[in-house]
Amino acid sequence: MSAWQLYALSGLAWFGVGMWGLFAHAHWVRKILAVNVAGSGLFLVLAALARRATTPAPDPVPHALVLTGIVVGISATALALSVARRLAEVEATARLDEDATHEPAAPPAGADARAGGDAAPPPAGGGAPP
Amino acid sequence: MTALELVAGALLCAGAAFFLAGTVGLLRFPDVYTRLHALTKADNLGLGLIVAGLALDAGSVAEALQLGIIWSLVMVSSSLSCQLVARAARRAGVAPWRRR
Amino acid sequence: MAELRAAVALFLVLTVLVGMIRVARGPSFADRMLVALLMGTTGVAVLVLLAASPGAGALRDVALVLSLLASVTVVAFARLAASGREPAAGPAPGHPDAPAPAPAAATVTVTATVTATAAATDATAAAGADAAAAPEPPP
Amino acid sequence: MSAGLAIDAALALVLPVLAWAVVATPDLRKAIVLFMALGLVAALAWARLAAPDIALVEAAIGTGVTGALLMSCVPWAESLTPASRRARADLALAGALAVVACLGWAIRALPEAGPGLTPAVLGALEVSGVEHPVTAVLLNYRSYDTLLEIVVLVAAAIGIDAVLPDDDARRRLAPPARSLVGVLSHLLVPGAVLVAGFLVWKGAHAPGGAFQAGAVLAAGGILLLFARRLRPVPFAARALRGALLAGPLLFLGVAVAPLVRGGRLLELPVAWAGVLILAIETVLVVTIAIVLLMFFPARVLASSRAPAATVEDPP
Repeated sequence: MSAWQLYALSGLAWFGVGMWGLFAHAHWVRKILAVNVAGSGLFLVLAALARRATTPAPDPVPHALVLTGIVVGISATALALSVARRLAEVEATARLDEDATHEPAAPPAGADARAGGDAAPPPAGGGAPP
Repeated sequence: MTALELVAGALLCAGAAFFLAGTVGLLRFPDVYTRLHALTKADNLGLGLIVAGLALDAGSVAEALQLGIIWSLVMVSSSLSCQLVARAARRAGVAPWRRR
Repeated sequence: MAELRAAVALFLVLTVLVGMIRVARGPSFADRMLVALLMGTTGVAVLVLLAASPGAGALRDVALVLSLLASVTVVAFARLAASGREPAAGPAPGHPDAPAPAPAAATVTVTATVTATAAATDATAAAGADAAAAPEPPP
Repeated sequence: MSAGLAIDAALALVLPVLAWAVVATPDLRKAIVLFMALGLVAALAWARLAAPDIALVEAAIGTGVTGALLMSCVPWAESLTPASRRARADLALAGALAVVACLGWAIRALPEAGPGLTPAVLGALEVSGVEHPVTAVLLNYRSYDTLLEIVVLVAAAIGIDAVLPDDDARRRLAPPARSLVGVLSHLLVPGAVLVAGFLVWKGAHAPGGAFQAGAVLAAGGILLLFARRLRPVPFAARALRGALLAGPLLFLGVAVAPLVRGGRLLELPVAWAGVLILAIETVLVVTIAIVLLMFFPARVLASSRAPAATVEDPP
């Protein structure tokens, strides 16, 4: 097996792991992280393919593509994380309103869908007395 | 193999030994503050010895100079980073280890 | 000499991999950051070793950039991420293996502190304590 | 087996394992550190694959920007509700395997070895205005990629400002004070500016260029932001908008100019190509650095939305 095949296989496995994480995780930040993992795996595949060139230096076109990909990837990641953060902010306020007015003593319903994190109050943690 | 190469090789091996020591310390020491202590040896001496070994048979003065710059940058950032990590650990309430 | 350089580089790569055990064990976030610090320095060492081969001089620039920027993540860690309390052991919320959260697990512990030293400017309030309500005692 | 091959084998083996650890660990903080470790090991893989340009970008963006970005998630990410109901693990596995199988089949279908596009790239290097093939591809042969990439970057900055607007007067940041981070920024930021300039200049004939330089410059700016020596500039500021748009506009101008004389879009005149590429790259460095800095608005730096709680020393 030549070196490029080794790295291409490795990148392929890496990419697959990232894709699995993307599908399997329910948490937004973990999904974003997994997409990044998958993307980096693809970059490794591309860089490995560049080594197929019979010339002494590797093929510069895949390298340029990977450079573009890395920069686009970080900006997409930053945007996605901002949206997730905003979501967290909106969610926190919405949850408090709900607690205060509507469901003062309901047990946390749909627990696996709304795993609220141990730092934040659970969806209905008692709330204010009506 | 000339004497210069011999010295350079010895320096490289010594540097690698310090990196090994840093890793072992990171794994074996009991708390975050003592592990910091192990880490800085690898940062300062390990990289320093490797840089010195490489600079000895560097192709040009500019190359050796760049190696020196890299080492000093690592010294600056590692010494300050270690302080930051230690303070952060203290603020987060990580208690120092005591012999029982 | 080239063979020795490659051997030392291989050795350093292996120490990095062994060091990952500390990431797995933790226990605190700071411990894991230490591994990241050591890995950064080891990466610099490997890069300068590889850069000594003919035609690979550009890798020395990579080492330069790495050594210059190694502290940025640590600074962000100290300013933003370090002051939160460590999450409880076990799978975190949102993970496929996470159990349903206990309803009374909402103890917001504020562990950030303003020390009298230079850390006084660290405006990082307790991470994770950003839900503005005081937690209720469990029913 | 030579030591070089052993390094290749170790890297190729450990990268997927590390990726699996990032994805599978239940602890978000651990996942973040592992992700940074993955980037670092990947930089070594780029180095072994004779791709110093990629290694440079990975080092600059990975250590200078991504790490700080992920750290800024830690305060809030653990309280975020998951996106949907838990996905079925078997379906996730099947989906991932299907995608990997398609990709693997495509790679198998490729010829074992061939010249690739290298002869074409090297053949036109004379008229490209630069001596480094990757820079020639990025800023001459396929410059529409780069142009659109800059547009994507600016769009991301606009999107972040739309999602996390800095309209809240409560979010005044503490003034600068003597601190370790301040000392660090004093020592390192001048170096970052120098290295950024060095990389732009070097990009014409060796690995380096606008992205690397922009990322290094931005990392210096991030240090200044954390040291409170640089305020996050509100997006409404005219100077910021001007600087942000300078890169894409100059690039567009250079792209459209040949049309006036009956040429084709993005066709660089041979005599001027070198100068134009250097000019575009220099302005792009500023745009890229500003965009990367806009990933850290005041809201992120203030780190917490509630006013600082009363805090005490841990016992």
